[in-house]
Amino acid sequence: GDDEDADDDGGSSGTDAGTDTTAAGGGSEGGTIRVATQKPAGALDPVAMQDLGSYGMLVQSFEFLTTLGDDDIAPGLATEWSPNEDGSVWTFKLRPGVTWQSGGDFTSADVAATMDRLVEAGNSALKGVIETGAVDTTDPLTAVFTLAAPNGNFPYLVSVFNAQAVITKADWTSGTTLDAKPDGTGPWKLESYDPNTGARFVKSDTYDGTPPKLDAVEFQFFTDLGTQVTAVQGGAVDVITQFQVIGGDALFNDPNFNVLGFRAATHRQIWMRVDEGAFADKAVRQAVALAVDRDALVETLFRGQAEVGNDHVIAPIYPYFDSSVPQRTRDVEAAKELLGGETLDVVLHAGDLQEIPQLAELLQVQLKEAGINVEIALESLDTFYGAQWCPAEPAEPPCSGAAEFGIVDYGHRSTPDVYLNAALSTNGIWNSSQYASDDFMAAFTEFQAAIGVDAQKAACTKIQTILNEDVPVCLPYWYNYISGHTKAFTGVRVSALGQVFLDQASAV
Amino acid sequence: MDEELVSTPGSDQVVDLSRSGPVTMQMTVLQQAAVERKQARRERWQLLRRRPGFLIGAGISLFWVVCAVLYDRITPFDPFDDLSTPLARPGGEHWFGTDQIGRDVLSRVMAGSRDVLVIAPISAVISVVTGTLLGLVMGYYRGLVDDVLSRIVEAFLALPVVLVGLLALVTFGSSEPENGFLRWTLKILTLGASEPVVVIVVAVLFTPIVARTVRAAVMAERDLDYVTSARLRGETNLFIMTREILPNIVGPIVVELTVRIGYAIFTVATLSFLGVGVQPPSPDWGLIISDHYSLMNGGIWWPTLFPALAIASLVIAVNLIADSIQAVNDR
Amino acid sequence: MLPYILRRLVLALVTLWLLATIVFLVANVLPNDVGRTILGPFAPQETVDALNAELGTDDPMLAQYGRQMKALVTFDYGDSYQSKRPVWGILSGPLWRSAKLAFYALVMTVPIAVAAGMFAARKRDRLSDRTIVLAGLASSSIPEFVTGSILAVVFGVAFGWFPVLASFPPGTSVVSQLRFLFLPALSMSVVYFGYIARMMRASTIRALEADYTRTAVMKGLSQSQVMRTHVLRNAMGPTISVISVQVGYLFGGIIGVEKVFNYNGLGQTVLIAAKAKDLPLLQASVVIIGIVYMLSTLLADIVIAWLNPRARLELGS
Amino acid sequence: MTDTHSPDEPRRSTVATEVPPALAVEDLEVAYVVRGIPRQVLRGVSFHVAPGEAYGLVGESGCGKSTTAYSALRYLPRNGRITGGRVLVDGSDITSMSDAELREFRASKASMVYQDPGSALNPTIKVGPQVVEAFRILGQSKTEAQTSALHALQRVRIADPARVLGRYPHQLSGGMLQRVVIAMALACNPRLLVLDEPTTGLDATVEAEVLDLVRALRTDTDSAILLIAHNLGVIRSMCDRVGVMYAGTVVEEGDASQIFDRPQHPYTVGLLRALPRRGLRKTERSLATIPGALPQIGADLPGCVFVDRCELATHECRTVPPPVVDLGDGRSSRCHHIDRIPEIREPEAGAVVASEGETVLQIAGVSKTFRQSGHDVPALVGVDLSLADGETLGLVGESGSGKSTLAKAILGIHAPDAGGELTLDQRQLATKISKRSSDDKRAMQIVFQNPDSALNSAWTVRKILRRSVQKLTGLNQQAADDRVAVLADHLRLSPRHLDLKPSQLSGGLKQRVAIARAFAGDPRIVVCDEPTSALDVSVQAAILNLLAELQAEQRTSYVFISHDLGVVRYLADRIAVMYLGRIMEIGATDDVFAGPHHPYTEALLSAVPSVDGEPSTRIRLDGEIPSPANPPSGCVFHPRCPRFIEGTCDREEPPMVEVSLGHVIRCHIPPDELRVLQARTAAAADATEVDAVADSVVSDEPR
Ligand SMILES: Nc1ncnc2c1ncn2[C@@H]1O[C@H](COP(=O)(O)OP(=O)(O)OP(=O)(O)O)[C@@H](O)[C@H]1O
Ligand SMILES: Nc1ncnc2c1ncn2[C@@H]1O[C@H](COP(=O)(O)OP(=O)(O)OP(=O)(O)O)[C@@H](O)[C@H]1O
Ligand SMILES: [Mg+2]
Ligand SMILES: [Mg+2]
Repeated sequence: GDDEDADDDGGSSGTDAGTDTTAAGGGSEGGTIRVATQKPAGALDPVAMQDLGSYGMLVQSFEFLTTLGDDDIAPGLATEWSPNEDGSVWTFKLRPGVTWQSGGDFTSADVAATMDRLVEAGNSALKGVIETGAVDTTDPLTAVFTLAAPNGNFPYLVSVFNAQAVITKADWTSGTTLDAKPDGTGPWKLESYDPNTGARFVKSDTYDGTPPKLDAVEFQFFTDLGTQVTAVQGGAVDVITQFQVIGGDALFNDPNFNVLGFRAATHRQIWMRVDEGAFADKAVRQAVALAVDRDALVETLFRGQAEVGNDHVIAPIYPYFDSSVPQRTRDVEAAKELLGGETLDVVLHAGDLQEIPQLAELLQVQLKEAGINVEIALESLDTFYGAQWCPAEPAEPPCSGAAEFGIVDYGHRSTPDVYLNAALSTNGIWNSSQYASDDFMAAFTEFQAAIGVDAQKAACTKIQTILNEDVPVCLPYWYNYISGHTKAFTGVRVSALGQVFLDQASAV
Repeated sequence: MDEELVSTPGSDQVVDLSRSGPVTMQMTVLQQAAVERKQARRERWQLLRRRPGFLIGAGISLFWVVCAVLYDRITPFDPFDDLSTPLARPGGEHWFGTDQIGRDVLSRVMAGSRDVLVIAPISAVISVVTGTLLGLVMGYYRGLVDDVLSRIVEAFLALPVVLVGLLALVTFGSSEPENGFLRWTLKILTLGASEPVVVIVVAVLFTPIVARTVRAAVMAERDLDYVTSARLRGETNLFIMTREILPNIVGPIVVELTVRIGYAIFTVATLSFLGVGVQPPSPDWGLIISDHYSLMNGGIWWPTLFPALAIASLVIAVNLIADSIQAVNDR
Repeated sequence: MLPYILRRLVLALVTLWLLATIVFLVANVLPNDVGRTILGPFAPQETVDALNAELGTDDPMLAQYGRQMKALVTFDYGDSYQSKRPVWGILSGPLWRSAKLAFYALVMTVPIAVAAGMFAARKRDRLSDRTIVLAGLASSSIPEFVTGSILAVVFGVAFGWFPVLASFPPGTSVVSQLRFLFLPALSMSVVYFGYIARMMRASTIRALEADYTRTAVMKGLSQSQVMRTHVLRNAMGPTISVISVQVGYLFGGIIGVEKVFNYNGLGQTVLIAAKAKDLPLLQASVVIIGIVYMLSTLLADIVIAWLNPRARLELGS
Repeated sequence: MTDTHSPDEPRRSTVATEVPPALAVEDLEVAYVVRGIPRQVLRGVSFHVAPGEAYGLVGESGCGKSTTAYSALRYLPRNGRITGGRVLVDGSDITSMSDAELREFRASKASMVYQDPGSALNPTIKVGPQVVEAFRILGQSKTEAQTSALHALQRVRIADPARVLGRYPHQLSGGMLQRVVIAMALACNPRLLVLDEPTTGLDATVEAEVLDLVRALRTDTDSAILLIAHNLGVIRSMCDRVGVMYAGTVVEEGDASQIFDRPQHPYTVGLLRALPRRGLRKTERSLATIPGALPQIGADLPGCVFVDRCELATHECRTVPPPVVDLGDGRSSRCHHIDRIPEIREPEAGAVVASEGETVLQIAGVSKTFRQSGHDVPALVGVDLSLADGETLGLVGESGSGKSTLAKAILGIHAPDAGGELTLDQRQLATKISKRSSDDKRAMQIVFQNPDSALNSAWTVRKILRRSVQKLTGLNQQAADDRVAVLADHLRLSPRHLDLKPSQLSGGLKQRVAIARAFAGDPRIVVCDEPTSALDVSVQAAILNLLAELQAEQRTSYVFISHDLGVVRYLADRIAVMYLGRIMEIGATDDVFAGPHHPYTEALLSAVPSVDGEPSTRIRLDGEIPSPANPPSGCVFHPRCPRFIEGTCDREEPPMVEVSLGHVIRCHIPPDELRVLQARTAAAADATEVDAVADSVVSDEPR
């Protein structure tokens, strides 16, 4: 399939954020909304967090320089921004009149402190993009970023789509957590937090924007999708931050439930190590890619709430996606031919997450037809990340020592930089396939330096073609981010990163 | 339990002969005894065969055994590779419907008996063997040895099930351990079962329970005069434990074994549900349930209910057989 | 009696020590490195090392073990590695919740199961006996998470009689807490019903066949009088010890039900702590479960001794 | 003791015609369902018990006595079925009663007392409420019932009823418990009191007390009594009439003294001849036995039930059920050949000769102190003994007197306290079995009371014997097998027995295997700890014969422990009497029985009910054997001694006084004085049965 086919999903159009548009405006004042969300995996330390559960907490109280818009990013704490010529210096004008819940005005010093902490933690897409002291704070209401290299996508890196980039107060240090020191500039103020069961936010009276209509937001933490679905159906919660088609069928069929599905860059990568073992031979990798029945996967695992991938990381939703690169379709005979009539025995490592076990099982069936016998090693996520995918203590270069063959999950990004940089660059920190291609690196550099969609698209064409040919990772599908809420509420907005925006929500 | 050790009154007893009894009579009396023994066995078997509980239990077990042995020939679809519409309702072609990736639930449930029928008995046997050894030592030596071992047993009893499961899974990994020695030890211990780790986990969980039962049985035996008599002729403790006492507590051990098999089925399912048990794409019943139970609220009950019923049926069957045997022996 | 209890408590301490040691060993077999687990695969090695140094997780095993033992003695487990909050603060909620649920389930199960067991024993081999035995067997053969899911769908979603989640908001009244906990308690109850009923049936049969029962019947007492005054007390003993062992499991082992009803009890806490290798939290929760287990077995033995003075003799020795 | 005896007169007339019998069993047939098949146990049992009469049922174990008793109250085991006949109690048929009627019947008309009083009371409830319950059921108010309970206990001669009511059953001794059970049984003044082996398992002294009590109570109630006992002496001393049962049939019935003195059925004859009666010794003749065993339950017995074991059996006996022959005077017998009864041969005379030999074993100053919950329990105190080659030393004494402990100390199972010495053939013996040489191990072996637990039930007889032979003699496999064959032959075990497991053998055979095992290594000494007390009299006779023969052949020495003084007298050459871990008297058997005896021995002897209907001198011991943990001062026997001398016995340890050569008594009273005192008591007993405590009982006993 191609672009057009994949557009008929259940949510709003081709953006990476969903807004319930059914009954905008209207709605009554007051009330509490209850949100089911993944349990935060660790402390609510913004620079260290890395799970949707924590993202969803932080975003209630804190804001980003650029935030979720209808089609694109929109002004947040920054009212406007612009690059210099080559995109190496970016200037952000800050919103005046913003105060912290704990008192004091928001200034560029807060931005600078936040960025330094982010760089120090090294735990975000900003890694390598800026260095310590990158922000000039001469004007309290202007933040000037000097980047390590030109980057046309920089505003995205300080947006909601880089969840760690929430702007916190200058007096925070690494390790400060939201629950230990509730603060923020946003609409909600943390009232109580229990890492096991949930959190409650109430309207912040220091918020300078339109005050929320609701009085409070209650989060309930879950570890299990089934329970969340039951909870919605049983009337125990109103919003479900994220769910999957597999396991979520009930909600799709529920007339009282408003599904917010929107296309996103969320995907799975089936990595194959190019440096050693069975997959060192490109033909074998291509054979795997040819043996995969993508349409069947999309249908079985997502009931259509996904679109097929083409073994490269440029998502169809990106404006610079080139749809003219030929789509790989299943061809078992070709695959067999590439394997030279031999059979292959391999172990596929996978973490126990969402539809991944089923994906593994389907792959097993599909690859078998091409003569590739797959044994599945399904592991708990901790073991999987710790031992199979980019092991905890990798030998140089980064991420060497990963398993030969495995499935890893990638969340949504509003630009492909992270995928290109971390997963596919030579020495990329998550480069589990040990891919090292000069052609690719050249194309990637070109993409990063490109300003303007056309230039970007030209670079992408190269990237798409190279990756499709080399197949360091097989990328079977891009799937929609699915969220939703009961029809008792309206005005709920969601990002693809587990962030729910409730400042405009109200009871019907 | 003890009832099994003592012969039923008036049934197995052979006639006494006094010195003045004529030799010919001795022979007839003995022949009669042998005949009676055989007859008692036959009567017991007939009685067993007449018990509906036993028949049902044996029938169900037999069905599952047949499934386990012949599944690749008798299942309507291939339990692994035949994909059709996911989550099709029961009826028509798929009597039990299909699962979320379109495999036939009936075929998978039938094939799933293989893992269960291997894992449950093997782990039960291992736990019974180790538990028996422990229990023998604890019950026989009493005193300090018993105190120390009892503490350990109790500590294991207090350990949450998930923790043991998780530990084993993380220690050994889901697949086979890399270490050759470990791998072979596991393989041999578990008779080459496909899921050695699960087998070991269940065995570890059950060992202390078995040990307690056996300990109690040994305590009852060790003060009996035949043990004293063995000591009087200078037997070693090891000999007394393994050759004298052990054969006498076979009754309770066998009962424990059947009970443990039942619980093993259950425990394997629970471990799979918690994600620390059998690995996909095994059609293990617990795994099927764990993959599908959350769909029930969407009205998709078949991939959960049928394997659950399968578990229940097998557990019940094993228990029915055990109960019937005990009841017949008690008569 | 008192010396007995003291002795038992001392032995229990030994068991606790063993338990803590086992957990320590277990946790150290887990491959992940603590700092890495907490900071995630993306954190730079230096940060991880710093965290490990801070937590002391890079100390030699013996030193770490020493710390754990000290914690066991002082009962002060400090802060959880992962959430950096005091362990007891984190545990108090789950402990309290597990206790509530376990107690509720017991209160729901025991009287009915005991009554059913006695009834079945009285009607031994008759239809009603067979029915009870088979029902008990069936109910205890379906894993509790399946029962739980079915109950949640039927009574929570379809009929809407009970909340589908067990987690109730703070400040919920006791009565409505009972409503919230009803379905999870019921699903545990279903599993344990069969277990306890069968145990009770067996011990009732034993008591019915005892000489003292014959004496009572020969006195001309009616069957119900015999059951009440003579059989019940004697038959309760074995059942109580079975129940007491189950209490430990109810506290730590019902993670299936906890998952299905999103109830944050000790089971989930243990699971999460073990996965994250959060040793203080893991140790503390397992020790708590161990204490509960040992207290409940001790309590059971005392109750049995109270019921049956002959058992007191054994306690004395 | 006198050898003459006078046959008892019938104690009561049984020909009261108008009154309906208290119990009438008519053609009762009962079957047990075993492995799904009903198997007949009672094959038409009929007898009557008149009001106030005591009827005894005797017969080998398994002949259906208890089944009859339970049928009489319609309390059969779950698998028991009454398949025919009727049971009438006080004129009403209990086989057709409804549940409510049955309850009412049990509450007011009938009661039962059975073996093992320890389990007859609910262990979880205090004695008080249990006794009170028996009265409440009769409609008494709570306070009334409480008073009645007190009275009831007084009635069964419990000295401190209030205290006993406040106790739990396990805090009371067996004798006390049996009294409580009797008190409950008598609560309703039952028309019928069934006693199923009420004294089995109790000490002879306690048994005597309980029996006295029952006898005394008979006079103030009008209850009919159905008494079942293994001990024929008990039956004779208690009952007016006796029924002899065999294989579920009453084969002979009649007046007690007549049955025991002039049996008219081959079975009864055999039973009585198997007993060592009238002071019989092994030197006089061996005991008679009844060959064969009881038929299985459910066996098809078309003719006479006893045919397989009867010397007189003819073809007719196999096919035609014998008629009930009325012998007049209420006597009847089921036999085709009553006229040939005198033909039954006596066993050949004088099987063994006692022999004196060298001293094998010497025990000096052996003590054994157990530690029990923080207390010292001195179970043996300074025991000195010697045992000669080929000699049998009988050990007697009440339960808990330390007999088994002494045996185990000798064998090294319990190492005695430091200081004691054991010498075997002049060599010092290690006290612990594990320290003994294999020669010493093989020199001493034991035969236990209960062959069921003494034999490993998982092994075949061959394996049991072979293992012992190998272990004790060190023979190789082949030689051991040969020796097993020889042993089996000696003990008259056929080769086919060797391949059976103990559970497939009868009690007598099992005990024979146990003896064979003890003899596996040609022991010097065999300790027999009550080897026959679990066996029927006919089996006991065979075992005793065997032991005597083996000893004669192999010159083995025996330490023979028994409660049954008749048996000890038959077998032992010397007797030692133990009390509280001390030897109170020791001497040659004849001397000990002839007297003068230690007052304790005197009491033991007088407690034994005799089958021969001899008058007995009832010396009753008050109270129970004290706990060895805190023994009385002075003579340990003084608190219970009828001849207690104040100021001496309670202060000073008694001396060991030699009465005659080798006959020693530990007593303050000089032997001559004892002789006079004991002669006086015996004389009084000749005139009238003396009852020191319950004189009321004796008063109406016609002599
Ligand atoms: N519940 C039962 N089921 C089957 N057989 C039984 C049962 N009770 C007793 N028997 C058998 O019935 C026969 C008669 O038993 P019963 O107890 O009446 O004998 P008994 O004369 O009282 O023997 P004992 O002197 O040993 O008490 C025996 O062979 C016994 O083994
Ligand atoms: N293992 C033991 N521990 C403590 N006390 C014991 C032990 N064995 C025996 N006793 C005590 O020693 C005393 C003597 O017991 P023993 O068994 O020797 O008596 P007995 O004369 O053989 O009695 P019985 O006739 O009942 O067999 C009893 O008071 C008993 O309670
Ligand atoms: Mg009997
Ligand atoms: Mg003894």
